[in-house]
Amino acid sequence: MITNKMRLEIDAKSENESFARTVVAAFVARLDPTLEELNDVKTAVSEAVTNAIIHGYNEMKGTVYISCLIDKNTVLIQIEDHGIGIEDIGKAMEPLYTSKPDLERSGMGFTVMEAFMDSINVTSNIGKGTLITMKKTFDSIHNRVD
Amino acid sequence: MITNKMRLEIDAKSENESFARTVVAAFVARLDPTLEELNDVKTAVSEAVTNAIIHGYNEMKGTVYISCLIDKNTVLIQIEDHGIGIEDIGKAMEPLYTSKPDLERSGMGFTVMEAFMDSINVTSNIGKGTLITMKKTFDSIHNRVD
Amino acid sequence: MTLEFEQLDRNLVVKLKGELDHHSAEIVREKIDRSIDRGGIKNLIFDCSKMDFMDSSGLGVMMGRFKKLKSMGGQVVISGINPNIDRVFKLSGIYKIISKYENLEKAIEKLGEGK
Amino acid sequence: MTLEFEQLDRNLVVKLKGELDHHSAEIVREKIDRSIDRGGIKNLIFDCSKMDFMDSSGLGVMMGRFKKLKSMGGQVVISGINPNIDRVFKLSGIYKIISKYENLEKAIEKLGEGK
Ligand SMILES: Nc1ncnc2c1ncn2[C@@H]1O[C@H](COP(=O)(O)OP(=O)(O)O)[C@@H](O)[C@H]1O
Ligand SMILES: Nc1ncnc2c1ncn2[C@@H]1O[C@H](COP(=O)(O)OP(=O)(O)O)[C@@H](O)[C@H]1O
Repeated sequence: MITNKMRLEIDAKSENESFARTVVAAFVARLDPTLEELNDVKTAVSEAVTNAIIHGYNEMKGTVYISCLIDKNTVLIQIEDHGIGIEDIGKAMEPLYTSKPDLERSGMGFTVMEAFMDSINVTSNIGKGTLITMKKTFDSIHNRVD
Repeated sequence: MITNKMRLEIDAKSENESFARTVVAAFVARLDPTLEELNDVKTAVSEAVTNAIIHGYNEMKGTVYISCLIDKNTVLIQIEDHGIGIEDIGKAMEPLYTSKPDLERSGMGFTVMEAFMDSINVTSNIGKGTLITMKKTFDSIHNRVD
Repeated sequence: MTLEFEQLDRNLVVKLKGELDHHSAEIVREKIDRSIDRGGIKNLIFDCSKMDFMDSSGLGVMMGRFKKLKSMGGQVVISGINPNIDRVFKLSGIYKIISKYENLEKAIEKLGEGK
Repeated sequence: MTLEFEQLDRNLVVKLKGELDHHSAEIVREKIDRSIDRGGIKNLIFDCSKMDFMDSSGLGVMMGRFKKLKSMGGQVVISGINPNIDRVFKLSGIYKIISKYENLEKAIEKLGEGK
């Protein structure tokens, strides 16, 4: 298997956060990542999906789009919402910045995504939505036997 | 949670068969099914996805579309391909009928789907593709505490 | 799916571990046929005690091995089947041609040395 | 995520089992605050030895409890953190305000009776 892809659409509901990261982990598992690498991906996906639900859609009705593309030992993950969008991406990505301190958000979501993935790119349009693109290359593939 | 839905698109590759049934099982798990009920769903999904890959797309390039809708304790599962379609659905659904005995197919796929789900509906158009709609209601929901 | 082979006299025991679907069926078929083609084997025992999942693609593999060995005068038997997988087998009527045993020991006892 | 509460003198031990994300955070927060509001508690110990997963929503819950108890003169500590979750904590700088202990026993020893 050289390349493989999947696309998942879920309701923007908090009970789907764990489903979303489980699906991505199951898809990526074929690359035989270490438990740490798998946890990194799950955590980053959890952050991005949670943001789509609480910030993008303000915890109202909506759909979150998740796509994964495996190319050799690299996975490209995109998480998209058609929600309110981000006005100032630079500010949003600052550690500890949150627009929802009342919801006890830590403002660490983007920082976690940046730390746990090799790269992250954010594009957003006010009133149109937000697209997070993250990439990670797994080292462990070199140890594979089959 | 009263209703919840998801839609998954995967490459028509045999290595995605186990991924597909794992995803549906993970989605349905929130209904707290028995292990037997969960196995029924996994088996039926495996049959339909496999058919899309080998029969619908003749093991060539294509996309398989899987959607799940949970409504109370019932799950509706649709598996669709945009492949060759089925000429005679009645014949296709007969136990032991297979158009690919050379591939050692058993001809039991539809029979398994019928036996393991509460209902199954097949619509197909030659050259356009096939849509399998299956439904199952879980008894075990009555035992749930939360 | 991982496979373990063990030859006891002229019986080949194939222990199936994991999930048997269309994807794994291709590999399973190929590996078993390679063993049979090496010669010295009359009967085949599928030990399913570690098989967690099987769909109708698994039936195809077993029926295919049945046909192959029957033409050589041997037989195929199955052992250690869990209830979920048993339902797939029952639906197909495969038990008319392939006998089922509770466990591997009983299957071997019944087949004898495969002479 | 399931929660287990144990009160030791004026220390409340909250054992977190499973996955702590935004979805479970809401329930966790509510249950802990209900316990605190009942009175008699000064310090809070998050026993994370059975927590398999946590994202930044978990940080929010812990910082929120820290603020609440600090205003009442108490403190929050964490114990039994696995390496993956430790990385999330470290990124946030939370260890400047919430101390971490290897295990529950050490945390309790340090806090004393919470008088
Ligand atoms: N999908 C999104 N749609 C709209 N705004 C977003 C989205 N994701 C993040 N943001 C904005 O960026 C801020 C920082 O996000 P993050 O670092 O994840 O912290 P937190 O979720 O804890 O607020 C959020 O508070 C929000 O204002
Ligand atoms: N998605 C599909 N597209 C085209 N033909 C199909 C599809 N699914 C099933 N069929 C036809 O129906 C027949 C019976 O299917 P099934 O009962 O699953 O048995 P098997 O897969 O073992 O052949 C297949 O052999 C094929 O001819």
